[in-house]
Amino acid sequence: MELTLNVMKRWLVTADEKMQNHKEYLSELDQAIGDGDHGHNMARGFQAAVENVKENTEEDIGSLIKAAAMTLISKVGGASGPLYGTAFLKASDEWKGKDSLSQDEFTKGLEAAVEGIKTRGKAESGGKTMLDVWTPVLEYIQHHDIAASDLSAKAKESMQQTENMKAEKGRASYYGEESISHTDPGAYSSYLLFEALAEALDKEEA
Amino acid sequence: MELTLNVMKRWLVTADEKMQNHKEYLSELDQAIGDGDHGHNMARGFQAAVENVKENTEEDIGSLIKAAAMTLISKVGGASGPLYGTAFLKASDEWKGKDSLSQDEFTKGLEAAVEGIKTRGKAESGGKTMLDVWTPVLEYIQHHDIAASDLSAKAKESMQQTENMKAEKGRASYYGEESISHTDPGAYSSYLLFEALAEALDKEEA
Amino acid sequence: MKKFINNPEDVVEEMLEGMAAAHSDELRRLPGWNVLVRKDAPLPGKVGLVSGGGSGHEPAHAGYIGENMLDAAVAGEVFTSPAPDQIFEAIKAVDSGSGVLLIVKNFSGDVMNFDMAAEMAAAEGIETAQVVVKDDIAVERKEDRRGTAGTVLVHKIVGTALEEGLNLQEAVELAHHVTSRLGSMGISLSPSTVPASGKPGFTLADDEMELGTGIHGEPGMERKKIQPADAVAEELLDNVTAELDVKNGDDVIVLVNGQGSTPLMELYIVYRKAAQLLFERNISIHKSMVGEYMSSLEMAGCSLTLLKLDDTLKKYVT
Amino acid sequence: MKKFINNPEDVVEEMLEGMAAAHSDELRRLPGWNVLVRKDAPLPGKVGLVSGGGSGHEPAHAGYIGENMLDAAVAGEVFTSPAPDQIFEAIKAVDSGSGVLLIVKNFSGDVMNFDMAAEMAAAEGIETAQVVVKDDIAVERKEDRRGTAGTVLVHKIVGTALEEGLNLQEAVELAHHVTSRLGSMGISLSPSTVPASGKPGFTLADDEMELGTGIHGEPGMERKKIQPADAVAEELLDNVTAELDVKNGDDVIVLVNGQGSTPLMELYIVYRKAAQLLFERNISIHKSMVGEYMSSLEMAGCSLTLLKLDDTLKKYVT
Ligand SMILES: Nc1ncnc2c1ncn2[C@@H]1O[C@H](COP(=O)(O)OP(=O)(O)O)[C@@H](O)[C@H]1O
Ligand SMILES: Nc1ncnc2c1ncn2[C@@H]1O[C@H](COP(=O)(O)OP(=O)(O)O)[C@@H](O)[C@H]1O
Ligand SMILES: [Mg+2]
Ligand SMILES: [Mg+2]
Ligand SMILES: [Mg+2]
Ligand SMILES: [Mg+2]
Repeated sequence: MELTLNVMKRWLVTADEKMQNHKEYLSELDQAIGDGDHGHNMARGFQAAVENVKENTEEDIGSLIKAAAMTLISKVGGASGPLYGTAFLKASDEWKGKDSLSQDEFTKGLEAAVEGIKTRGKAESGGKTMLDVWTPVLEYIQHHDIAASDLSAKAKESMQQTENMKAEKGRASYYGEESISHTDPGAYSSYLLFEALAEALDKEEA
Repeated sequence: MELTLNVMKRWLVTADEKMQNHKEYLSELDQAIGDGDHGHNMARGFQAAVENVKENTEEDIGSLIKAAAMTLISKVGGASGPLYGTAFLKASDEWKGKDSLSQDEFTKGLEAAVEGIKTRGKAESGGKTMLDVWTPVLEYIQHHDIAASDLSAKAKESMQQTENMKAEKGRASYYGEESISHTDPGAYSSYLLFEALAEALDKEEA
Repeated sequence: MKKFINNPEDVVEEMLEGMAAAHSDELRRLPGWNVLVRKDAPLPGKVGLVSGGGSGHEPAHAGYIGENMLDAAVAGEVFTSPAPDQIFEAIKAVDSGSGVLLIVKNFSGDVMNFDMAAEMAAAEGIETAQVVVKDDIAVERKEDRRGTAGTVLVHKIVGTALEEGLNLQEAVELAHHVTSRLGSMGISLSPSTVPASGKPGFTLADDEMELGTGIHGEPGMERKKIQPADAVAEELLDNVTAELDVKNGDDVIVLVNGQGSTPLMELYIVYRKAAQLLFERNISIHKSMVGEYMSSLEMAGCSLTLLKLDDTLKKYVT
Repeated sequence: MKKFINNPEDVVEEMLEGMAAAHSDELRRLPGWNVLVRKDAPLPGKVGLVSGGGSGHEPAHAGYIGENMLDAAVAGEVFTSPAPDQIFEAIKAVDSGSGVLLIVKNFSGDVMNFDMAAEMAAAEGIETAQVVVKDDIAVERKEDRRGTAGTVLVHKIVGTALEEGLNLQEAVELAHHVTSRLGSMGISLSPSTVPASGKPGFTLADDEMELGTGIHGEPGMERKKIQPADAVAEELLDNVTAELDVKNGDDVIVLVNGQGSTPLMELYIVYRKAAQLLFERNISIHKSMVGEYMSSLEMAGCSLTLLKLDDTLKKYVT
């Protein structure tokens, strides 16, 4: 299957809807093992990114995602801003000039994104962060047909597994053992992001 | 009857006991229409004054009361410190060199005390202050045999009447109409002072 | 009551010890007295400047000791005015023979205690004069108005002028001139707790604010539903400008004072609106002060003070 | 939540407008950016000094703009680190061609955002260096330690040194030298409420305190029954001196910082005990700072910071 410019736009728009709808919940998760701003950060950032998309006349996916990246970088703030921003920015580099992506091309972008998060955050998966959703989702996509797959179930399951992890990075790490039995907020917002992708693809199919 | 140096000493000691016992209550009264420190101010001041009396070897009433006045002035603070202090100081002037007082002599001291409070506080009776106990008590003593009289009933009744007055002076005046239906804390401590005098006289009789 | 204290009865003593230790390069404590004195006082030929009052308003008053400000500050118990003998010691410590000016906030207790101290000084041949600050316009009758954050401006302006050699009479006149052009109004959101009592000084509902409170939480003019910062700023400003008759073309000092637990962020938000309104009304801001200048323990709230300048006053604004 | 604000989303914008208006003689705002800049920046030949972070810590960081301190401060949302483009604007505004030093408090968000800003600057040929302050010794692993009130001492010392003409590399070395001798520990009694969330950041029982909290109320080492001020001071001091190996004969700067709603009175009471203990241990206090230097909105609590001086550092302590 091909991921068109339209699918990518719908991805962002759907992600924004989800961030707005889960704003309070994400901040609540962050309140427990962080500082309670994650939902506000994500909602602020995606709203701005989507406003940008709507005005955007760029006709290639690279430019679209780069514009989103720059907006996320400048509007999210906190730890998640540079991380999501870097992820989108690295992916956009791979998608430069394309108006549609094969699964392979899409995966390349995702690989760059995960690499970007790891470098920016000086983190590995297993540390109870958004990486614990991005890494398994990437692996899944590397081995499954994205259109036919159950992407959002995979993302959800990975997100849920962060509950049992001990935080190693970011604010949650100050909670040490106490961070266990809480879901990581960044993992939750990443789950929402991939759920949005699955829905954007679904719509395309229909 | 004669008021001996001993009666005067017992007066101070009894007054101190009452201030300590009513410390919280006086501060509560002051909390309602003032700043909640009257009990603490009075308790601190009378305790110091009585410590002083115990060490005091002075053999005349004037010196005894002057020493008490100076201690009250320096230990009570707030509005009541200068007022009680001035009252005792003015009275001590009248009682200079005496080791016992006739009712007439005692009354002269009380007159000077009331005059002192009025001048220091730039106040008249009727303004819901300690003067509304001192003034009626003075008048009562001017016309009754202090030994046979019911001094403490008179003081109590005057204190109770401050409940219906509107405060004109001191912190309570900021409460305006709202000060009505609260007893004035300074009136209450003055009532305790005169009750202590009555008890000190009673003991002497017995 | 959650406080970093030891015994409630020792808070003033221990605070003064802390202040004297922390600022030993600028001030010294009079041994045995609750009085902090500028290190180099008395200054030959200079009129001494003394203020004070109950504790709990820090940095007032000891924080204002120094060049161009106070020569001594007297600390009473928390929210209780200091006794005359304490004030008298301060007077003696700063008198160079040129007399001493006492700046007093208008509370019965303060006025009476400073009066008595002045009498004690007179008995020892020290000339003093007293200026009573009544800047709290929330109280209707002028003679009953409380002294609040505006007092700090009296310290600063008179302190600066004294450094330039004014004599006592001139200083009194200048101080009266300042106070006649000075007005403040406060607004509170939650009370403070005096350590000795352990109970909050007043109560306000979760959605209520009180307009016109004094610096010990004395009652104001009105309780009402909490308003946005802009409305609060406008109400305070309108009241103070009306009272001082500040108008088009005037020059003012603006002081937005924090009462204790209100974050600086909020004070700047209040200041912002006040400054915008002054700008619109063509009143120019000569100097701005935003911060905790005269606090009330951990009370939440703020106050707005204006000083209407003229050429005389501008000379002494640093 | 009782606050003097308008819309919770506008607090930072409105605060910055207020600050810029109140202090227009000392700083200016970069139009459209949440950046305040020293009025006369960039100073020819001088390395620029930039700091910043989430808002809610006022007077940090804009309050430290000025001679011998910062050239610019970047303000993020409340308790949220600022974005790289904001920081990049600050860098551009203060760079005189001699490069820019970034002082960053060690929080993942701050470090990453400043990193990205540095990359943006590098892409435009502006040399920058970053020093991360990790003074909060309550966190065990050194690399995870948070930046807290001690950051202010880095601003002051490096700022003073830069005024004397250090180059970027020398400034980095000095800053590392400062941070290697700096330690802080906080203790909190009650939480603050971020306007956007409207809920307190944590909860503590009426008789509990938390030792080792961060400046956003991050968890500390231990919750325990509230202790007298003297015990609190001793515990903070013992922890910090042990960590820094401060001993007999050493010279230190002591900073007792208020977290927001703790009255100055209490800070001096804590300071007093710390100073007494230092004196007993023959550690001399070179300079004392007591006040709200790095607040956490209206959190109640305080922190104690020590900087262990040597001859290099003493040169720059003013
Ligand atoms: N170093 C890191 N590497 C990867 N992810 C991180 C890192 N630090 C934080 N995160 C993610 O960011 C999330 C928190 O984001 P947010 O609350 O917006 O920022 P902040 O922690 O600055 O308040 C965490 O839940 C975690 O998933
Ligand atoms: N001007 C005055 N004249 C007479 N009595 C006064 C005056 N001002 C205050 N008082 C008395 O002092 C009492 C309050 O004393 P206190 O609470 O100790 O001082 P403060 O008001 O300074 O806190 C009042 O209840 C009143 O009786
Ligand atoms: Mg967060
Ligand atoms: Mg009282
Ligand atoms: Mg009082
Ligand atoms: Mg945050």
